[in-house]
Amino acid sequence: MEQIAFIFLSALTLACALGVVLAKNAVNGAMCLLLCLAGIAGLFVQLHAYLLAFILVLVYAGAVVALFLFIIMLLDMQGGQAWRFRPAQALAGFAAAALLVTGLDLIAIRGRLGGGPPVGQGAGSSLKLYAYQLFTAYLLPVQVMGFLLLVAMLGIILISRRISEADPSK
Amino acid sequence: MIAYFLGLPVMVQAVAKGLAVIVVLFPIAAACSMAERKVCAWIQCRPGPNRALPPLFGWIPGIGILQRLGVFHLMADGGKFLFKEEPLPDHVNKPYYVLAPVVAMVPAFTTVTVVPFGAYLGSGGAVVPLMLANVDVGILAVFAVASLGIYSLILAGWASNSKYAFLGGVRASAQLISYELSMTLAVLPVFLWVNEPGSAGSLSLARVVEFQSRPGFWGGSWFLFTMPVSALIFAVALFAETNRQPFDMPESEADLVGGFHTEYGAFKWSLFFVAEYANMIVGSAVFALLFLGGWNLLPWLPLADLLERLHHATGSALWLHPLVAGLVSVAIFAGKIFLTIFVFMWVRWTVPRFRYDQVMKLGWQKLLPLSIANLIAYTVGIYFLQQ
Amino acid sequence: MNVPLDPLLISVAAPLAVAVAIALGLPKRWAVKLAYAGFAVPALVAIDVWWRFASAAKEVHGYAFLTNYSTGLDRLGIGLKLGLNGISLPLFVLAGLVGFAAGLYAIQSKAERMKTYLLLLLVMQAGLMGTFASVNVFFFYFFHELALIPTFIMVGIWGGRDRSYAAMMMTVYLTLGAMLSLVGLIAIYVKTGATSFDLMILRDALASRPLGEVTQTHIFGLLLFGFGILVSLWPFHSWAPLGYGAAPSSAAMLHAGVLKKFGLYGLLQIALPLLPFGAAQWSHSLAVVAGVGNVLAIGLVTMAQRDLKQMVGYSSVMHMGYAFLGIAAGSVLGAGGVVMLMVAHGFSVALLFLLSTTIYHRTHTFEMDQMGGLAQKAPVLAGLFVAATFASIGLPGFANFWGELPIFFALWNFSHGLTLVALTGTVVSAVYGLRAAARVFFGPESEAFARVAAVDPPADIAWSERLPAFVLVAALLFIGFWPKSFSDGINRALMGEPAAVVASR
Amino acid sequence: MTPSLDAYVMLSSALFAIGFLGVLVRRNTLVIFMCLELMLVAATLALVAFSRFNGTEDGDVFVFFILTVAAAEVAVGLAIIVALFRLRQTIQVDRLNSMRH
Amino acid sequence: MDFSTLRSLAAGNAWGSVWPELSLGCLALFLLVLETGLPRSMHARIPVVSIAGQLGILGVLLLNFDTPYRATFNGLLMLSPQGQLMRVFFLISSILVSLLARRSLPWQRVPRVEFHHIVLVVAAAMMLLVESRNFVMLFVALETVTVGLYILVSYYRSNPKTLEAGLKYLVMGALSSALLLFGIVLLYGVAGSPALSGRTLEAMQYGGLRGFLEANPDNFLAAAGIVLVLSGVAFKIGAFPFQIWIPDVYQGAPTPVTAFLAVASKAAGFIVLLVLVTEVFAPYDWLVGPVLTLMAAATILFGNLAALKQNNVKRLIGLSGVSHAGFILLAVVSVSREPMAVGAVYFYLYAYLIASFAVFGVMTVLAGPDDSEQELGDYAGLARESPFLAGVLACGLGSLAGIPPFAGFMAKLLVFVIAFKAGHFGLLGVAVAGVVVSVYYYFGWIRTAYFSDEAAISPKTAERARAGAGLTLGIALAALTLGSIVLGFYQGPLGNWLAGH
Amino acid sequence: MAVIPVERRSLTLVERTYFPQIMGAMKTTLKHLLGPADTMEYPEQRPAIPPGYRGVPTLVKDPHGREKCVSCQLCEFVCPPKAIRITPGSVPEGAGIDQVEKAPQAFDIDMLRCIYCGLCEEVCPEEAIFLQNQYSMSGYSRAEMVNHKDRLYELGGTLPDTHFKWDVKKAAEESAGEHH
Repeated sequence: MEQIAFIFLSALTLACALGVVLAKNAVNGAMCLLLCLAGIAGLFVQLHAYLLAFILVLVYAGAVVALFLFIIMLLDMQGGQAWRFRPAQALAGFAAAALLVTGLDLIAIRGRLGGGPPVGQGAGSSLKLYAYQLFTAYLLPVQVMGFLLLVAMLGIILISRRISEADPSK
Repeated sequence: MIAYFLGLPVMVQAVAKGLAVIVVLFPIAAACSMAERKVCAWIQCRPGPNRALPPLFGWIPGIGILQRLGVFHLMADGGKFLFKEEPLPDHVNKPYYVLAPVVAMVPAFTTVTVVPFGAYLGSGGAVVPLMLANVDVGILAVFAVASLGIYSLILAGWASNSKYAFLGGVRASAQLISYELSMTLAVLPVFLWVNEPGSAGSLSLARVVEFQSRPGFWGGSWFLFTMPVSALIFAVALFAETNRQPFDMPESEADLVGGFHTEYGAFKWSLFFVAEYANMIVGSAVFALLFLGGWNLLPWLPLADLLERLHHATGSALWLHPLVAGLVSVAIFAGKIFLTIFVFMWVRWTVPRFRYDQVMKLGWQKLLPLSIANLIAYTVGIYFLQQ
Repeated sequence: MNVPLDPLLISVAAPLAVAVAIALGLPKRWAVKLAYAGFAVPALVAIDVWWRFASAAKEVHGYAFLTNYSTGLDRLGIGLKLGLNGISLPLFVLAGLVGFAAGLYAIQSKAERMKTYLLLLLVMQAGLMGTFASVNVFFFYFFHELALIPTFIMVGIWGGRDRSYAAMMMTVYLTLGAMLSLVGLIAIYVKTGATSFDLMILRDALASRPLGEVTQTHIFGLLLFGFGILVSLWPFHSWAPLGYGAAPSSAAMLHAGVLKKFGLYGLLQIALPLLPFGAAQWSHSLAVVAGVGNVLAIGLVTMAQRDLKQMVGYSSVMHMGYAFLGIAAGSVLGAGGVVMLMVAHGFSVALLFLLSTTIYHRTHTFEMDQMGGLAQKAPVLAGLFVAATFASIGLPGFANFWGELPIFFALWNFSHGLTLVALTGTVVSAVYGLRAAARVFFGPESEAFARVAAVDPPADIAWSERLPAFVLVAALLFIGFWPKSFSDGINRALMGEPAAVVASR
Repeated sequence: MTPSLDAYVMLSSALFAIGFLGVLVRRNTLVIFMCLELMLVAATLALVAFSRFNGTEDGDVFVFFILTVAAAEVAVGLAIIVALFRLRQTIQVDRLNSMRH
Repeated sequence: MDFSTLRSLAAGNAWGSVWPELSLGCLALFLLVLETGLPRSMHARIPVVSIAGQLGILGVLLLNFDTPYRATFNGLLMLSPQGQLMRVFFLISSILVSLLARRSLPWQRVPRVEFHHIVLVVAAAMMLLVESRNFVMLFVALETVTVGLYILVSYYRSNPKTLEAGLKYLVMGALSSALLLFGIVLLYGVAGSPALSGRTLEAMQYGGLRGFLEANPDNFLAAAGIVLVLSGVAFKIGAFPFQIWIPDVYQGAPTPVTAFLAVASKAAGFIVLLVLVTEVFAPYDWLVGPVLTLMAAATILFGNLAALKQNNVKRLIGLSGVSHAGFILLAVVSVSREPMAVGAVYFYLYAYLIASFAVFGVMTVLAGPDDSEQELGDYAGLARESPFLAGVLACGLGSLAGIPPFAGFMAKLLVFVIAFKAGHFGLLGVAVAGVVVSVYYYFGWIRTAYFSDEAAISPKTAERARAGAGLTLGIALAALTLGSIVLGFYQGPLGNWLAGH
Repeated sequence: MAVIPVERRSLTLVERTYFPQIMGAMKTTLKHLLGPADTMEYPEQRPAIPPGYRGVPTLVKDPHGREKCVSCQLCEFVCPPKAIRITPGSVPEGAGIDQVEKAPQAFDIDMLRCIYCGLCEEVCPEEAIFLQNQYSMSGYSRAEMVNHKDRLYELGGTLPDTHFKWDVKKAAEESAGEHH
């Protein structure tokens, strides 16, 4: 049962990931990304990380991809350009593909981690455990993250504000 | 019977639950649309739709009341949506155009699964919530899945390939994202209070109700009274999230014809319609659970107490039977939901529509700071309360 | 450690202090006055030190006046250690006197932006004094570069034709040389294992535990090419005539006269004693390159020059060939000759540069074809120039003689053929030197010069020019007549290790 | 029968590689961003799998930070893209070459 | 989980030990408070508050400089003398960036206070970054730095070049973060694997990972992780295959930000690399050594050769910065064989800071409103218009080129000595060639500033040159020049430190 | 006309939240919600038609059942939307109105065009056209919405006309000779 679900989810995820890369239209790409994320959320559930699955959906699917779609539409790139083959790109693509294949091969052949059963639940399954981790051992990064978000917010406001509104005297 | 159900394969269970949701929610949503028309009419001092009557049914005694209530209009509407010609405009992006209304249904119907809709008394008088899937992360799941609703609006707006629809979609998505923030922040104090140190931390909605059913002043009082600001913010954000008046900028007929669903008709349009009401129902349910004490009839009068008193008053042990208790709780809860939905409608026909900049300003410059301040205040307050 | 009275430190610090004062915005009148002091103090210190050297207390390796100042990197063996031995003393004196002469000449010259010019010259002077007074290899290199940078800038700003290109050429070539020699020095530092740049410690360490032969050969090669480029070893010489041709006279005097000796000094003071085997390995190739390349080929090129300043530039490249030959000869005699030649050449080439600029002020050209007959109008100038030419050829009575003679003797032991080549070179240098003197001062007046002279009648050499020239000529003659004043110290200093070189061969 | 850790690691590296490929070959900045997100998500998948199979908890906690950072990065990136689009009317990488001489 | 363990975990959060970072953060917030609280007319003073505050923190930090090695925040951070040194480093850079920004921002129609705010936050995050000894902390701090820099790079948003630079930096930065992240994940996963010996439960801690790597010195996945982490860091420092973003981003970014990127961001990257190489990846020297060696050689060569033909000064300084990265890498490569390399890296970074800021200071003063379009030709005749600026520029460039008596020489000397000691002769050869090439273009710049005819300078540039740097910035530039000269021959108390304690 | 600037009163804090206003509005709507409906259920209940109501234009006959219209076509002329079309014809023999020369052969009012302005009634010299109480006109086709003469008379019926115009005219005609 779990095996079947895994195969299904991973196939979905991979197919959609390829979709993101190959999609001609950016909207299709975004939708593929959405589905891919849904697949990963499903995998998270399989790994008993319910909390993370929901956070993933909330943050990524709910906000990030929506933002992508929003911007794609705002910039009206319906036509979109698929990747045409030009020498430089072909080279890059070839290199990347080769990297992909060799990397996967190597991990498959040499990266065996041993097929042991799961040892623990992982903190992602229990909200409480997760929160305790965040607010004790990792409190400092959480605080820093707050600053990061503040800075990002300020920056976004600054960058996207219309230029004519900027007060030169300020 | 429960045992039999639990004995079924998981997939069958899931399908059954899903079907149950659809079977229950769809008619309720449809009924709401009718209710809306009636409420609107009453507020405008009209009788509202009251004419439709299937042919040959006139002889049934008492059917006149149903007719006056417009019940058959509902059926007529449903039939019309089902059998009307499906227009598929030539200029639209077809796959997404068709997909959008379906997507709209998903979050509406998925969130229901984690919302408890009643409770029965288990062995030893313990209150067991009735819900389709009891997950630890309840409210998070609601928010997470509800946030997916935005895609239907964006897709509908974009795929329609019309500037009205597009503007509507853009407005809708921006509005949804903006108000989600204050909504989440408004709810946090509730869970802060519920998850006091030492308790098994949970974001489950049932636990919130359980907390509101506790004896004692703070426990027995509903969060509406202890956290009025949170409740207000949540309610306002709920209005915005469901695109209800006065926040229905995305579909404002005056300037955008119909917003994101301008190009839709017939059954596809009805799906949007149902989804909107389903969202409202879920939203009202969450509001009732969080702030109105869930299935408790009155503040400081938990369900268990109520049943106990009824038992003493009538002397009938029937009140303590799980099935009866469940029905009572479901009824109470449903009553609250309908009340809340009624308020939705009431507001809709009272308050005029905002301008879009006012919507954004309210969301970002008023509600967000307010909800943050509220969160901070309650954090401090709860800390001192628990000392 | 008597910090304030340490003469060596004062000789470095005084010009620097004046430079800093000028940089901070001293008014021009005061700047010029202070600059006199800035140039005079090193010269006085040099003479004073020379006077006291023979009687001064010597420490190991013949060093006197040793002082050590910590700069914070003692643990890495980097510290400002000042001192003089028999080899560095003559060069220290040379630096002081030529610097004084160049300074005097610069102050009276009517260069634009005089303050900056003086500032740079003062920095250069400080660097020169520091280079030869440093016992620590790090500071030896450091001061050299300190002196080198103003050269580039001065060529770039106050230079003549092609000054920008010349400055660029010089920079790249000299940086390459400096980097190579730096790597060589680092190699010595690391391989010795003494964790010190202190030359005395290095010598001690290597005396007890010499480096492997292969290592020595490699490191010496690095140093040879590095220093060689700095000294315009053929075929890396092309920057020199170009740079000198373009450089303002004071800069050319200081660079060609003193700073260029850095490379030779480095070879003598560092490479030879520390890497005797390496030196022996390289001596033959060095000798051939220097003899055939520098002396013969460049000598012939020099003969073909028509531009006076270029000619002086090339001649200085050629004379460096003798110095290389002396080093290649690998004997105390040769090395001593090299030191003497360095000093002598420093004075003479500085004098030549000074005089050619003086001539230029009268003829408004460096083209020798367009001169002639200046002797009638400027007899003193003519006399000085002839004296300088004689000195540069190496006639007895001038210091150069005592430089070239020991080299020839040493070379004879090394290789008869090269000695002949070297002697041919002397003839060549006599030819071009005398021909130049004849073209410029004697013979009929050329048309071009007549025209110039009509507009701006040339006067004889003025006192402001005469004074620095006299200083240089005096030094040349003094050493020419009393070589022992330096050679004793040189010999004592060289007695140690170069003897070992000979033994090892 | 549960899928093995190897399977998860393979999957996440494949996702990562696909994302990387996308970054290299696509010219549309928005798509490039999506591919970057794909790479980050691939990393989180591996983290969660490792956490579960190894019984270490740090990985799950790390996921939280990664998601937050990714969201912030995307937001900033999109802001820049929009601002740039206003000025240049394109977001194709090969047309953003005002600085090549 | 019971409460006592929680309390003990929380007790590890010694907030006092990160007081400089905290105070920088608070100062940053205070600026925002001032902006909202003060009337518009007073806003011009806020940067002064920022600079004064930073100077105050710097002063207190210098007074409390001595810190023993001490892990804090449950091992997330490690306080150390090196950490203190880098704190001072980042503070100095942020002060200088603020000073430059005060000069440069008024030419643009952009808000000013936020710039200073972000600079402060980024500086604090950089401090945390170099102190972190845990991959989670590392990642979070790194991302705070990068996100801040994304915004700073695209700050002059009315200029399409700036935005383009910001976008390129963002894409590249995010890509590098992803690589780094996946590397971390792989390492974490392998180190925690119960199937392997030496398995650690604290796989995110440097110490725990080190233990695992020592027990498994040839694990494939770990090696892959290390390579990915190294490439992620290489992006940040602009080492060879990952340097492609440098010229465009440096050119497009506002000049003060370019300085920040070139100096502080790069330094942070190097310290991270140094810490990783010495403290974590040491058992994998067989892998790290060759990778970094190749990288260093290619970086030096590429940086210098590419800089040769640049005409835009910011591109030039950017590419020359690439070559400097190569030189520092040279020291990092040697660190496994020669512990003194640590000191050399720090010294090099300081020398680079001093010299770069001098140059960037002059660039900022001369830049004017369109600051991504400064050509070498704009400097022609600078010496005549403003001898002071020309002098500062020349000293800065001299130091960058590594000529005595400037600090840059000392730095290069130390690096060479160390490389020689470690036996990297080939690299040393490359480095020497690099220095010679670099002298060519640095000197070319000086030549333009000093030896050209005055007619070439554009009237506007000339006007700005004559207007000078202003008092505060002037003092700062003079101090930098002085520092660069003094550090060139006198290291004083730093000396012992440099020599390896 | 003097312009008087009016200072707008600044809102109080409570007012700025708009709560009192919204609550007030809610109260109002609630009141209406609970109050009786103001509408009437039309087909069953009909409104009382006030006097002077302008309904559908109709033609009337006099109390003797005689056609009043003389086909003067003034109404056709005056009708703003040109809804009236009259085909005049001669008076059939024996209609009892011999004094009249013409009577409408056809009289059509297109109710899709009629705007119920009442000008036809106003202008009619014979008081033959009236806008009466009829307000509901419906039909399934355009043709049906054109009221022909029959229909017009059917709608109009006979009005209690007291001055019997035709009779007066006739009498006058008959007595005309007496005075001569």
